[in-house]
Amino acid sequence: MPELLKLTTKDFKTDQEVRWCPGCGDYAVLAAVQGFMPSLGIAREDIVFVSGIGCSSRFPYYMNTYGMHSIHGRAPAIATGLAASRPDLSVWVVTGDGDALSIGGNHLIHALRRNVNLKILLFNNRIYGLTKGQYSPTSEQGKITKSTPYGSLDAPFNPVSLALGAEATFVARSIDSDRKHLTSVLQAAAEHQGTALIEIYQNCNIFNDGAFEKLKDNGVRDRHLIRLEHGQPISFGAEDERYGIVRMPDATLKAVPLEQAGDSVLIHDAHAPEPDLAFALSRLPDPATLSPTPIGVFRDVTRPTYDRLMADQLDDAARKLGSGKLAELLTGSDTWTIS
Amino acid sequence: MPELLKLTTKDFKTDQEVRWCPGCGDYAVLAAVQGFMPSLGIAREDIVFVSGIGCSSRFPYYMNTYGMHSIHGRAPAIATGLAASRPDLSVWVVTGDGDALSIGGNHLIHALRRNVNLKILLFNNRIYGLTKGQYSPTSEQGKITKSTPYGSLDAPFNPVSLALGAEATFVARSIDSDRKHLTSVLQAAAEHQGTALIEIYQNCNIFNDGAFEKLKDNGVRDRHLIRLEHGQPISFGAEDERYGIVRMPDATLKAVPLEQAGDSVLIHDAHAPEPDLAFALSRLPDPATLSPTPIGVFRDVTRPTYDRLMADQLDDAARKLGSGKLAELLTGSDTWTIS
Amino acid sequence: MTKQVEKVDRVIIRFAGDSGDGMQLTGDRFTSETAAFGNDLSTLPDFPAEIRAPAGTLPGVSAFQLHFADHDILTPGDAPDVLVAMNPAALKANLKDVPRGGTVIVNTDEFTPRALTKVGYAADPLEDGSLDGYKVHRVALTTQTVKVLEGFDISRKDAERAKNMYSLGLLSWLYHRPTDATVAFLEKKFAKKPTIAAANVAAFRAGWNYGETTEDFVVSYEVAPAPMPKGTYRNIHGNLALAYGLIAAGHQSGLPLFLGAYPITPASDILHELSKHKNHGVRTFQAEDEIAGIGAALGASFGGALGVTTTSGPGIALKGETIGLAVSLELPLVICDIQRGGPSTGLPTKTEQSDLLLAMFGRNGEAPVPIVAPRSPADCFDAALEAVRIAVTYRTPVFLLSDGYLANGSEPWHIPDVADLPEIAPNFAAGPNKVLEDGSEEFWPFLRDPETLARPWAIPGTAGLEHRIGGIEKQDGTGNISYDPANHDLMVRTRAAKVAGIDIPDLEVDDPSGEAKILVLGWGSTYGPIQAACRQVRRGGQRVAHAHLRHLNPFPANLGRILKEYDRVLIPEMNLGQLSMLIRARYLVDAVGYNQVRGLPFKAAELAEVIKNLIASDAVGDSARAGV
Amino acid sequence: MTKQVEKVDRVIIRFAGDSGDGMQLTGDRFTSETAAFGNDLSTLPDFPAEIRAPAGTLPGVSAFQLHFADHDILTPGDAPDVLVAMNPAALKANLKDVPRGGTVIVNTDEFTPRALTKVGYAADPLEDGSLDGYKVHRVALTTQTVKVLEGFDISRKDAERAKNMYSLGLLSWLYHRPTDATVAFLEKKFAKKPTIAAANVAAFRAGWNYGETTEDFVVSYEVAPAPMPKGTYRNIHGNLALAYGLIAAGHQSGLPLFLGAYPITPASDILHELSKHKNHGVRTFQAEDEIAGIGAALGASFGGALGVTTTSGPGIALKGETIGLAVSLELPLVICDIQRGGPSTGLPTKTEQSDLLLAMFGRNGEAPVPIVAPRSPADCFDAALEAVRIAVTYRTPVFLLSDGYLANGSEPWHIPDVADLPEIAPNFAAGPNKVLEDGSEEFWPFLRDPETLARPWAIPGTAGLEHRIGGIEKQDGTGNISYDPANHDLMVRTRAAKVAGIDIPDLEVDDPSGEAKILVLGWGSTYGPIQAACRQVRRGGQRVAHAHLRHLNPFPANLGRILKEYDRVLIPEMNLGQLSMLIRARYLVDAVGYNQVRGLPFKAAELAEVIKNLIASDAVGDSARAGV
Ligand SMILES: Cc1ncc(C[n+]2csc(CCOP(=O)(O)OP(=O)(O)O)c2C)c(N)n1
Ligand SMILES: Cc1ncc(C[n+]2csc(CCOP(=O)(O)OP(=O)(O)O)c2C)c(N)n1
Ligand code: SF4
Ligand code: SF4
Ligand SMILES: [Mg+2]
Ligand SMILES: [Mg+2]
Repeated sequence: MPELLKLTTKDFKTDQEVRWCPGCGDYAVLAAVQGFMPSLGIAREDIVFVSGIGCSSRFPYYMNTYGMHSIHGRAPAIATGLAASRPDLSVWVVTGDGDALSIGGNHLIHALRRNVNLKILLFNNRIYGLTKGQYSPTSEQGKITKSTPYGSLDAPFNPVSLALGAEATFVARSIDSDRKHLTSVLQAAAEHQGTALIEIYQNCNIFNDGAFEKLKDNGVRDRHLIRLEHGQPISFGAEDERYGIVRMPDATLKAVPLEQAGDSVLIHDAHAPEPDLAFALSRLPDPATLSPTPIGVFRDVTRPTYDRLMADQLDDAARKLGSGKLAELLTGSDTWTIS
Repeated sequence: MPELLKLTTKDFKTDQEVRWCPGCGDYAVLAAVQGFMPSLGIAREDIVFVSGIGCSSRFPYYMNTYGMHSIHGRAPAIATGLAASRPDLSVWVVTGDGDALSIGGNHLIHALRRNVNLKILLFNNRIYGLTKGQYSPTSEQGKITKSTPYGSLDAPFNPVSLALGAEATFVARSIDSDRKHLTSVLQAAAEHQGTALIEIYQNCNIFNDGAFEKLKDNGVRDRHLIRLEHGQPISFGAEDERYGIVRMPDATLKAVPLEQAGDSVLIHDAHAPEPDLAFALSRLPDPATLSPTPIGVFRDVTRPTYDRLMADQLDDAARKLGSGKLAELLTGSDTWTIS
Repeated sequence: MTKQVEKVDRVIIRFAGDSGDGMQLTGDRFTSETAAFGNDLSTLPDFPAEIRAPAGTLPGVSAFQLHFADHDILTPGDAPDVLVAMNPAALKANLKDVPRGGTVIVNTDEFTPRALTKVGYAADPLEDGSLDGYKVHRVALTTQTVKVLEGFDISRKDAERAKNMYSLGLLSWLYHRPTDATVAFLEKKFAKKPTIAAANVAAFRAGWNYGETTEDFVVSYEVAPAPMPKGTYRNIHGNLALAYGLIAAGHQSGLPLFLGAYPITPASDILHELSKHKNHGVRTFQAEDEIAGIGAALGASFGGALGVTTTSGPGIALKGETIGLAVSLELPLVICDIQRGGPSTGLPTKTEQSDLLLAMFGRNGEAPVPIVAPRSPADCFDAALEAVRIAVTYRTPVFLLSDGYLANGSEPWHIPDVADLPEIAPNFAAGPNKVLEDGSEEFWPFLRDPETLARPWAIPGTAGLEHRIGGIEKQDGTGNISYDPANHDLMVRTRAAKVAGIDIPDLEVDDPSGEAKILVLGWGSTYGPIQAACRQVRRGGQRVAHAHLRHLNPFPANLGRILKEYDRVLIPEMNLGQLSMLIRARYLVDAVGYNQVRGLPFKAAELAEVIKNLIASDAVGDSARAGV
Repeated sequence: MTKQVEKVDRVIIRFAGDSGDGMQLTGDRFTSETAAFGNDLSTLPDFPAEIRAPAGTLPGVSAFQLHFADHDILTPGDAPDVLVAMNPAALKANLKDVPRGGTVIVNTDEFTPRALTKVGYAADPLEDGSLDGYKVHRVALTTQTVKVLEGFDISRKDAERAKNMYSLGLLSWLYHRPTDATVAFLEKKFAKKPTIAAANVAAFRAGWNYGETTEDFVVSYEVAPAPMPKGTYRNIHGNLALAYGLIAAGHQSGLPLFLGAYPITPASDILHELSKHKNHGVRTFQAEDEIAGIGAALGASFGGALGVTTTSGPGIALKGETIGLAVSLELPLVICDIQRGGPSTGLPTKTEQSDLLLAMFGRNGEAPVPIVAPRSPADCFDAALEAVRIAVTYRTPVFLLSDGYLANGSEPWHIPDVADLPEIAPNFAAGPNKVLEDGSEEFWPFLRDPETLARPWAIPGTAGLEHRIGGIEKQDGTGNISYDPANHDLMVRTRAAKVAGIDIPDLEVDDPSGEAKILVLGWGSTYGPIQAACRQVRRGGQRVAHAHLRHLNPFPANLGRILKEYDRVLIPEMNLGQLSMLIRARYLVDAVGYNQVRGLPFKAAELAEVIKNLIASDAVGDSARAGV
């Protein structure tokens, strides 16, 4: 298929001017997605991007596929209808931390539990970009923004924890600037059958610049970033100072120096039937400092998809009852005739 | 205080006819709550019950306190405004599995992360009662209902997992018919500072009769019910066949015969700063059979409440800037005068 | 004893009892028998919002009214000729509606002192003269049923429950209804519990026999079949007809039907019905809320399905933003609002017409949406097809405004020949539609059909037509984002012109004399009562015209002309004057409203009075004027 | 060189540049200087929806227009006398609005071949004669600024950025603006970066000096202060005035203010502003969505706070269900809709008046809500107080309909004396209000004040008044659930009567001659353009009357009478005729609409033309009629 299609990155670009601020992390994600798309081997007309509202939600305009820029928070619901009625399509949702977790929180968690065949890219810049800088549900507590001049009061969501609590079958995290990593996660999501949530840390250089600097800066990021790989020990750190994740007697996870950890370093199992480990991993970072932050695929398990189950019910019914005849239906069984 | 008030169960009953179906589990919960209220030592006028829409949401009409029967799914939002502006009140939310987890899912998870001082009673009968029997977000997959004659397709939410993923500080579960247990959990919730979610398994004898029979029937319930108690080993079972919960090498929890488990039986820690254990416990029951089901307090930790933080900000501002003078505010600093 | 048989041309029966007494089922069965017999009929169920309100109380009363006749009728009837009251609460709640001289059948077993006190009867109405002037039949329904069922291996509770079938048997005897279908029905319903089935059948037969043998009933009645046009008929409820209309529209358009809905009274039954017909390619999605329901439907429409959402008022109040998006995207979508009593939660199980202005205006910005309204339960079928025709032809969301009365009411339906149903052509875009100056071809998603102003509908999977659309204002033609002031003005006006220009049939006026001076204008479910009232007025020798709007937006082209032809326009509505407002604004006609917001359909007699008074006052006015 | 000074009575300046060029700030500063100088003024910002649209493109242009005068003015002006164009895109997008003979100041540095091509200029407009007929000043703004700042330890980028201050300095010189406040402002704004502050001040001064010394500018202009009533003034934006109005209402009522809001353009600034004033007891709650925002506000109202929610059209479309609940609960609540271009996401940063009918009717059932609309930025203060007065007095949700133009526009505000503000009395219920037959006392939450029809507001914490209310229909008086048909009809009509009976002032008509035949009726932000247009018409010797509605629901009692006094009623609106519809329906007056949906306020001159044409056509009509 990929050979036959011979699509290139350029094929996925539109003629529309990209209207993000210079320096915005959204550019990098766009480039990564456009670069990744040809490898899917899916024709452009069979791909749809649906977004909500926010800076990130402008995304579909720049993808030369079918696309809809919908309304705030509702993209997962709209995409659910599309994917459930068209299992032949590859449906992608683009959303922001406000779009997905504030106004759209309910649609997101329901999409996850339903396991509709959607790939959801959640651009998390921990701020409302398009409305010019209010705190978002992922902003750290105490954040000073336009709407919280004395500091925000509420504890942030951890999107990965929330998704796991909502019965998600695939949850991953990546970073705008790490194209290689992002691409690998996109790949895994595309291969997953069902709803895949990818949280992408994205820099808003206008209203929340440097929010993920620690995780991006070449000099320090190794000290804060845990790269999850299925089947591999969970470890991280700078060359001189490496840590392994171990389970403590009180059942929580902790980073301890590798030499101390020895054999007890946990092995990552993205396919574990139960989300316990994935959830514990999601709790590792401190919500304020984001350290240490695991990236990669937290969970990737198989459960029948909603659209498939729905299609099967239709097929079954047609097989058992025969394809529906309108005249028969309208007539029913309880009639009388005037002649 | 309790002595001074001398309130009785009767004081909390209203003159309104209770309009649930005969045999509905809601009656038992009402009786338990009315029986528990006097022990709070709070005057009736300082208590408010806010509900959404559903059979269970008729609850406030029967409590002789202040009350609002609002609209479908919005009770947590409405109660948030009330509690945040009136930290002096004791605010209770009554909601159903549809009300709280379907249409109201977003308000619920945001209330939990905010930690507003609300006590949320979620009557989970795994069905839509008031609209006469459609499946709900907690119904088991494959459930045959009016709206799913061929069986429902989506995996249910586990309300406890969802709440823990949403940063809840207090999560508990109880059962309509177990008045003593329910009362103890109500007590713990009332003592908790912040949002407390209590999932109450409630029988809808009209549309989903016997959904929790296994957990209620004297003869078998001990085989399926785990009673969590802080600081106690997590064990359950009939007298002849007792199990302990242990952590497996793959990090999941499992019930093993007590004699095998020995020392490795986990001790319940509701106050653990991290929700890892609570989450793992929430995953124990099979979503279809509900066995084994932990009841009791999963998690109860302290985090500043939203309403308190908000009040503090106001007090701080008044202390630092002085109580706001309207004339000064309107005049501002950039004026000119025509004389 | 030989019994008398009396011929009557029409009867109105009301069954009333506790929510748990099975009155709805009893009414439904009597209706089926009546339909099978060939009478014209119309029904009105009326039940509380609670699932089982407390036994024996006034709020717990559930009632079912049926009007059947040997001629064409239009309403479930104003006042029952016969009231079946299963307990004191049912009697108290309903007796006031029965005219003196009417028949009352009471279940004496329930008239215990406790039950009487519960509903505030100081004395027993069966004894204290309250029923003087009525034909009263005192029947110990419970005792008699239990006695009949003594030999059955069932609980006392189950035996008592069968009393509704006993009463159905009695009434079936009284009106010569055919009984086979009910027996078959009971056997099927309780197929898994054959003893229960047998017991119910026995109770039903015993009731019939009681009528046949007791001296209490000396007369039985015959209502001859109604002459109806040739054809095959069935009895149908509005919600069922609506669901069938949608399925038919799916067949006629070749589009797979996708329903995104969240349960709500009185719309849920459409979801229930559609979820049964998976072999017709119907997908039903029970969403997490109303917003997701319509969102999913819109997403499905984008993908080339026939997206539909069903709800009632509170749900519509939530869908406004998404409807606005659909207006902006210009995609087909059908929004069914089964109106109920409002505002807010209001009266969930009662009927009302108070969402018309919400449907017209409940969105931010200028966002016109066509509106179609059925006039009777069976008409819901045609109205649904019409809504889909407009949605698909014009690429627009369309409102279908039914209501609680139509939803739950029923009437005979002349089953249409499938070959006669309208074709609906989706005409998906298949290729580029724009030649650029340099000769190259492009697909412009907002380049319109000059006739209909509809834009092309290009669905995913169509190679070469990839495009992006959204809720931000779009450039005319290309559909690209545009903030240009003149373009916005143009697009706003174009969307308005598209809806205003929808091709709909002219309004027909029912004015047999051709000389009426007063026009009664209605819409939706008031058709029956208004038409019945007009007939009553005409029978009294006076003239009145009736026109009934199926299309509320746009209005039929000839409406303005029609309105001017009459001296007075009367608009009865089950709201405070919503159509009135639109008519007055548009045509500057001093239409007078007759408004009731009681959660119940109009009574024909009451409307007839109103019309007569209007005629009289105009006559006075005329003579007064003439006298000047 | 001594320069000429010319006196002019009014000037309109438009600053235009890239989104990143700081045009809004420049405009704001010039406005502050102008306000401090004592001119009357009016402003109109106009910016794209993107945060930083791509540099140098047409969609990226951000503009700010300011009109100032030595006399009372009403609008930001139709056509700029002076255009400051920071780049080719700004020139291209704005030049068409500048009348020939106008002044154009361009930043020549940006007129590179690449920049020109980017916006589709084939040739350099500075060279090709495009600017013939304009007074053109070519200034190398960037180069000159960078040069001035050479000695400063700042980046080249920061130096370039200061060019807006250079241009502000130049314009300040040109119009004799006082400069101290700008210097102080810059020092405060960049308090944490003193070098940047110094650089900006230096650029600003250099701009001024450039005007003073260059030969390019030979004339400078003086616009004398406008005579205004005695008092203290400040310049104020609509959103700020609205926020202050709400805070003032909190003080006047003694109710703690609680804002539940979700950010949305152009309403967010009210949330931002209110969140600063915690020492006024103001609680602001940034909710998870609009439904939670209004829900929390309603919950706070139940608790005795002044509940307020702020949003724009898409948010209103989501709040309908909760507004309906508030109507049913009869609790005070203020819903501020800062209208923007619709439908759907529409034109988020542009203005429109197209939510009027949504505010009127956007709820299921009969759910009337009073509506108040401010007419100018400063008037938002008074309108907010009025909305709160109605909400609290009548226990009802109230709509406050502002719009994007009012929100972001500004004008001088005569700061009111706090002692003159209206008192607002919450009159919480303190004890039982009903004596039963047996002499015992009860609290009935729906027993109304016979005058206002308002119900008692009993807040939690009040012993003995515990009660339960909800969205299901309530029994008159007790507030208990009631499904009774007659009670429902009564409650629907009572809620309507309560709103219809709200005590509001009569409408005043501005008709200096007292002999106008044409009435122009407006509402909301069109006040300025309509009044300016009427003045123009009158200056031409013709007569026209103007009345402007503050209350859209209910209408003032004398409105019907006023409408009948004029031959013609013209209703200009920035929508397709929403007020027109209400007026026509209510008063059967053949009002004609003048409608634009361009996202921009009306131009006074255009409206004046419309009025003149109407006068002319009527005159023709008159003589035609006279000729018969
Ligand atoms: C119904 C509705 N409410 C509010 C808005 C305003 N709004 C647009 S985007 C946005 C939040 C943007 O934040 P996020 O989702 O994090 O996206 P980002 O801009 O940061 O990429 C808001 C509140 C809207 N467009 N519609
Ligand atoms: C906006 C809105 N949508 C739908 C409904 C209809 N409705 C009422 S209650 C309910 C669900 C009830 O289920 P649940 O919350 O589980 O409560 P239960 O009746 O089982 O106690 C629904 C769908 C409504 N009243 N309002
Ligand atoms: S505001 Fe932030 S998120 Fe939005 S485009 Fe600019 S940099 Fe990106
Ligand atoms: S329907 Fe079910 S939940 Fe509702 S009152 Fe009846 S038994 Fe209880
Ligand atoms: Mg964001
Ligand atoms: Mg339920």
